[in-house]
Amino acid sequence: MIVLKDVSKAFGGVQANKKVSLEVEEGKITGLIGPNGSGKTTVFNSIVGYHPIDEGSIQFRGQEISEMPVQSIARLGLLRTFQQTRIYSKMNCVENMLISTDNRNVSLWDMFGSRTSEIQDKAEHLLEFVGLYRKRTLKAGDLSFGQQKLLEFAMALMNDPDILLLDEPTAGINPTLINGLIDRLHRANTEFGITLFVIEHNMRVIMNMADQIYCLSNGQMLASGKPEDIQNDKRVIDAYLGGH
Amino acid sequence: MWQGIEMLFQHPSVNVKYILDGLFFGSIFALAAYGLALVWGVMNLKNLAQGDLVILGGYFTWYFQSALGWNPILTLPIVMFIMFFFGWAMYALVVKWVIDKDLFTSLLATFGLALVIQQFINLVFGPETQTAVSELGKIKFYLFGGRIVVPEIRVVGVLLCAAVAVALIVFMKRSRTGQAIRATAQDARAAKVMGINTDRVYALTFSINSAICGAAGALVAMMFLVQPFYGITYSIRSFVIVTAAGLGNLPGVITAAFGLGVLEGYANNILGASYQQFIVVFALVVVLVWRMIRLRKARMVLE
Amino acid sequence: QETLTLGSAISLTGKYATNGVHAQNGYEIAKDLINKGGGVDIGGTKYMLEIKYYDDESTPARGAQLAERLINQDGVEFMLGPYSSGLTKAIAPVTEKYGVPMIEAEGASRSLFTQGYKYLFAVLSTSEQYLASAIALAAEKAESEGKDPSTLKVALAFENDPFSLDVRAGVIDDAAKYGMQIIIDDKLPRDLSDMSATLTKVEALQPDMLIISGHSKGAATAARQIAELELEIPMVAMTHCEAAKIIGKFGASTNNYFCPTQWAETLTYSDSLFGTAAEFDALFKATFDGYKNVPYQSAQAAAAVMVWADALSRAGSLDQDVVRDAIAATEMETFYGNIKFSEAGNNIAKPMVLRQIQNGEYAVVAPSKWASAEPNLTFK
Amino acid sequence: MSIYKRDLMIYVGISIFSIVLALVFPAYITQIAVMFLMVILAQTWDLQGGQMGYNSLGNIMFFGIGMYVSAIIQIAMLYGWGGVGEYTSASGSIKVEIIKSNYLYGMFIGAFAAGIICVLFAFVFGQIFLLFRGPYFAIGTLGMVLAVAELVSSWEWVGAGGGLSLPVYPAEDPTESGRLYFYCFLAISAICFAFISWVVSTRFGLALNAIRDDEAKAEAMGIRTLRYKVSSWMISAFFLGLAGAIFGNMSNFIEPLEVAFPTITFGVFMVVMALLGGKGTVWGPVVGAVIFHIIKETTWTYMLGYQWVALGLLIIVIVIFFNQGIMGSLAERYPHWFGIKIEEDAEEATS
Amino acid sequence: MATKKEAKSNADKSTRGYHMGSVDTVISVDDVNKQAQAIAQNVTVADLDALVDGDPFLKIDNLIAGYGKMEILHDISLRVGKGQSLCLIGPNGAGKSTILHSIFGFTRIFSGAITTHKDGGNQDITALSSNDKLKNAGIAYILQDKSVFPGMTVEENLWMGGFLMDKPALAKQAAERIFDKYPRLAARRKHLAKVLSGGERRLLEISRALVMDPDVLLVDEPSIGLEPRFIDMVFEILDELQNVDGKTIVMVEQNAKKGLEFADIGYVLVSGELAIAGKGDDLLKNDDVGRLFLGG
Ligand SMILES: Nc1ncnc2c1ncn2[C@@H]1O[C@H](COP(=O)(O)OP(=O)(O)OP(=O)(O)O)[C@@H](O)[C@H]1O
Ligand SMILES: Nc1ncnc2c1ncn2[C@@H]1O[C@H](COP(=O)(O)OP(=O)(O)OP(=O)(O)O)[C@@H](O)[C@H]1O
Ligand SMILES: [Mg+2]
Ligand SMILES: [Mg+2]
Repeated sequence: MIVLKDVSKAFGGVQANKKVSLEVEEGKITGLIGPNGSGKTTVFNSIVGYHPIDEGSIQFRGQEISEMPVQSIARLGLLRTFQQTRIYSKMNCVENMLISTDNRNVSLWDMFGSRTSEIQDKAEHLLEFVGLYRKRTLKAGDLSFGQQKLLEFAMALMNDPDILLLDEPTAGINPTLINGLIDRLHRANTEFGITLFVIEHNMRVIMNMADQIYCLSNGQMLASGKPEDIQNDKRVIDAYLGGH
Repeated sequence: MWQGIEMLFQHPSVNVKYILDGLFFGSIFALAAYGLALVWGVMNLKNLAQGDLVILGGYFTWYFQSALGWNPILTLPIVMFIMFFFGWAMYALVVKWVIDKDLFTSLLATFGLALVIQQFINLVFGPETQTAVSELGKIKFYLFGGRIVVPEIRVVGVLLCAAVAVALIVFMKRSRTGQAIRATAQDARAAKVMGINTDRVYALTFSINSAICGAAGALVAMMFLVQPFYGITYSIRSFVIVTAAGLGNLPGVITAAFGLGVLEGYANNILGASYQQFIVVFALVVVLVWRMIRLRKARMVLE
Repeated sequence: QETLTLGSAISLTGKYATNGVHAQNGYEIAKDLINKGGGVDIGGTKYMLEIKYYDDESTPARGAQLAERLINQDGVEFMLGPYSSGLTKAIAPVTEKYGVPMIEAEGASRSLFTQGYKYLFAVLSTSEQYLASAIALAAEKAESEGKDPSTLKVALAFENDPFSLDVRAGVIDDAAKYGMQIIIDDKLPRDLSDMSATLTKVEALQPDMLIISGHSKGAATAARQIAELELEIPMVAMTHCEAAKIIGKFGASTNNYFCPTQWAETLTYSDSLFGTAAEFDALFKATFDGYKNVPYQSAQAAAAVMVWADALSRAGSLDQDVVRDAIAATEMETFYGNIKFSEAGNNIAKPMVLRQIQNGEYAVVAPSKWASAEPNLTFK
Repeated sequence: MSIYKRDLMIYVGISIFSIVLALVFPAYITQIAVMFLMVILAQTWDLQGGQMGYNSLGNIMFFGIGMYVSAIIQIAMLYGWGGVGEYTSASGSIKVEIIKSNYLYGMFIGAFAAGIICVLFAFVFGQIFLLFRGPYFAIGTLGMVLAVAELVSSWEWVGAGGGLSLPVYPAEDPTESGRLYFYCFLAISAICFAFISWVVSTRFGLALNAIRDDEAKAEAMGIRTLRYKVSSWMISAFFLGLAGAIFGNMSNFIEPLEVAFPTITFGVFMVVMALLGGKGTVWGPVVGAVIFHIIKETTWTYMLGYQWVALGLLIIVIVIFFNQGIMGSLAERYPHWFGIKIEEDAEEATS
Repeated sequence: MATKKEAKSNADKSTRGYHMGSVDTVISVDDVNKQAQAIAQNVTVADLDALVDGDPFLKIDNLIAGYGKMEILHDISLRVGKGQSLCLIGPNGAGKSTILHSIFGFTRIFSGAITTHKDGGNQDITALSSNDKLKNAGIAYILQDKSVFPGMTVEENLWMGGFLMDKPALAKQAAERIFDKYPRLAARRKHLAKVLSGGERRLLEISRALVMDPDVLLVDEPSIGLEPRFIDMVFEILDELQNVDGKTIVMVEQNAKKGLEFADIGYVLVSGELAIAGKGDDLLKNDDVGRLFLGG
């Protein structure tokens, strides 16, 4: 679905990505791991258009997207969440959901469209799905850290994306709540058919979830494969996991 | 318009004049802009009362000369000293309460402050335009057959601007207080954890800014004139310069200030004096658009 | 004993604040003196004068609102003018609409008196006359030196506001009459504090005359920078010299500048209230601190109050239309000059005076009737 | 939707009340008219500053452009397009007889054209200025209005710095024109209120809020942010243009720096009023404008010479102590008035 | 001391990085809160005292604190002995960071007292300003999120750590000592802090807190966002600080297994109240704690 070919990106002197190639398969959950500063977030940013890439190509369903602006890429059905959670803090949860609907076919006129009950139902259904229904009229900024992460996730689902890029969805979340989040991610993948591409440091999460894992190190692709393979890959253990 | 351009070629000394004046006036703008860059960078305060601090400094200078007969150049340190404490008081009374609020709160609060300062000057010193005269000689030199007269006070302005710039750089790099200011600018919360009294740092920063504005004001009184309601032009120029230069860029501030001074001179000549502010602003928009286009290429935004 | 309230919106803050205060002082000194003398006798009743002020912040829109307010809410039936032509332009339609007579002393623009206003009267000479005598004087001088006036080169620097533009229009008309060439014609911005760009042009192009109008700040800026740059211009003329106190500030460097004035303390007018112009001058300086020269803005403001007192007592009634007609019929001499209104409402009995700064003093050089000194002027 | 309707009912009530007030105290009619102008200024500013988080210091530009456009059109309707330059250079000494219907017709055409032209300006300027953010937008728009004011004041054809006298409303009764402008401002403010409260109740309002809270996130979600931002500016520009047109007629004499583009008075007042009332709420700007106007008129009467000090202190006090504004503070205390329901969960309460 | 250290190090071996394990226990946010309240024991001050080794060195009594008008912590008490470590765990938003904030003086304290036991006497530090806390009470704080000065070099960052010392020279000496100890930092002393990798930053933050040679270290989520190897490294450093240098450590950790293994004492905080307190190892074995806070 997403194909990166030899993507490089440097910030000043820092070579964040060096000829990175990877593929995200439709309908699957793909993981991306690697030490701090190995360029994982940079890969995400390159895909969704936060900065231009120095070389290489990024294709989404066969379409070259490496030079498109952020909004257009998002409207192709390619969405991401942020490492530092971003929600609309002064709006309530329902409003957060309502504005997150699909923008692919919004005409000039729809800008002033009122809120239909259909969309409202969908929003409430999704809030229920992530366990936030009872908090729906609360200001999003007043939610706790973990709930904000869940809300951001629900907002992404509201948009009906074809693929969702998640940057450390479980960082700073209580281990038990993490389980709930993984469960929902799985369900989003199977029930809604959303392809997932996930950055994680938490092996418990990624190993239990992913179908395919890529490991970056120093901006270069170190290894890729099934979770079991990665877990036992000597290079990955040396560079990232540490001796067990 | 064509006449103005023609003149530039027929009387080449005019060019020298505009460039020199640009430097002289630019140095005043640079002083006020340093101050703004300082409070903007360290406290994230967009101080709309900047120009009014300048004018206040000018009034002190004028007052010392007209009422007490002191030489305005010699009173410059005294004015800076007084303005330092004035800044401290302003910080404690107003600024302190708005620095951690959002952008507009600080803009508006300092606008309120600007109004109060203007009226304070108006009520205490009266609404008249005032000037201070420094009894210094003049430098003359001859170029292209033309004669160029430079009042010495303008040279003093440039020297002062340079001195303040150097002092500021040294102070920031070397002194402990300067380090504390830099640390606070980079991460206020972390600075607190280091035991830095950020409140004091803010107060000090604002007071230094106020003192620098006072110096600029003294020069304004000696080169141009002061009137209670003239602050806004200096505020706008400071913002234009800092915005154009980008934050934390002292050489940029100086370049932008000189550039603005020269630009104003030429614009006055070619388009006419009534387009002066238009030119200032137009320059700002051009710089912003240009920077934005560059950032757009990098798929980033100006924030 | 009753009180009669005159209303005035005046600039206490904003760009005209300096002159607004000069005008207010003029109103006050006349009002106090009239009241001290027992007030105004209107149809047998003694009325004490009172003036209700609002601050118009030097903005016309505010001035118009305040005029409405004075008339509607405060019930003011007779008005004194604001400072500046722009403000008067904004207020006159309002007073006209309500039929409230207004005697103004600070709005000189010619265009005020082409609108057909019936209730507007001005004690001062209109602005196109401000510098006309300076042009005439220059032409005269040039001829006496055997030069053709049409060879004279003129530089203009005028503020971009209703008053100064009107003065400029007058100057351009007069210059055209003599065929003089205008080589610089700069419009100065509102927040003027630097003219060096204009003066650089002057230095390069060497005009014979530099004419400046920009209220107090224009005069102060020009005087300082001409001195600083040591410009040698045969003739410099500017408005608002007195208001800007340029002699006190810039001393000898201002020698030989020509300054038009509506009034001078050396003129030979007199009246029964203030006495002679010189006596007014002395009284004013004694009453208000900090005046080395009394600005004509104050003198004419005082004169406007005197016209009110005169017209009201002649009308013998408080009916606005009766009073209006009485004002229209005014014919009086004051310390400020003779006052007689044209059909359009401007004063046609008083000429402008041109003074030159000679040895740190203002000396009247034109018209010859009052001239106390020969103009110091040679063209190269 | 219900809140939208309730708000409208309240506003209609206020309008009726103020009509009664104006009839009972005709002397205050101009002041009440200006109060409604203030409401329009605050509301239109809030659509960007409060709802969208774009703190404009230059919205007053549309007010001035509207004023000039309508003035020129009215003059052109009387004297023909060729006559405009002649009229302006003669500073109003050319007169033609006009009758009421003529005047009103000219004023309404002028006002409407002013609105439309302002919308076009907002569209064009928005493509550039709305790409700036934070302080850059604030300073950029401030510069924009100063520059436009200076351009207009150097443009001879519209009277340059000398200003422009407009035809006077031909009425025998001097109070009639006051009533006319009062009804105009009341009507514009009511329409403006209805339109803005409707517009923020739609998806559009949500999008503006989203831009305010986190524009980068909104972009990442695929919202066409620029389109929303420009549209919002166009709405404000339209009403400001109308208001400026009427205010020009009311002032009779217009001039670029102080009347048409009063940046440091009206331009700042609109911000202060919205903040005082509570930005980002429908009622905040209205309440703020009314209270501010009353305070201002009072201090201008009773504190002559100190009124600007009072205003400066007022601004400082507002931003320090009423950071949320009046409506913001009320919303915190009485959330149910504003439709914020905190659902107390029965299950949780019992367990 | 030495024996204890060995025991600790052995215990450390059991958990690496974020550790592995099943992900089958799925409980909603609300349920976690509800069940946590259900299992909450009424923790008394006596219970807390019992966990302390010797005299309490840092004490919080009946603290009620929050931000602005909002009350976040309700009647919290805390005890930790000299050279002991304490770990706070609990769901997101429970108020863990707020406790550390309160100790350092960043919150509004409505009532309660914070005391240290220093040089034989008790010192009430509730109302001290942050810099007095660092200077006089010997408390240093390592924040939850990034707190290096990005535009300063590593060296300058360390000097800033000694900002309160009487002479800049003393701070420089202290910085040298730290460089001697952590060659990894010494190698990058002239580099700007913003180019450091996440782990190095965390190391810099921790060592910077040591410049003032504090008695008490407040550490907020040392392992957040770190790669597995770094997590182990950070805990090794903390371990050394406690057991070799004898520092008292109060820490918050979402990586609760790792945190509880490390700490002598563990507190479970729910909705601003103490739910459970016990020895770290005991809490690890507690099934309820395991289910609710360790992810099963
Ligand atoms: N905008 C930027 N400017 C300069 N350098 C950057 C920028 N963004 C990232 N870098 C650098 O690029 C490298 C890769 O960063 P990236 O954020 O992709 O790492 P990461 O793999 O996501 O790490 P982490 O696990 O800590 O989130 C780092 O060395 C970082 O310092
Ligand atoms: N500066 C603040 N102002 C207002 N409320 C705050 C502030 N900081 C935190 N809170 C609120 O206080 C509560 C406790 O926050 P705290 O940061 O102590 O939680 P925590 O237990 O550390 O959670 P986490 O594991 O997510 O770090 C939360 O509900 C939070 O929303
Ligand atoms: Mg990352
Ligand atoms: Mg925390």
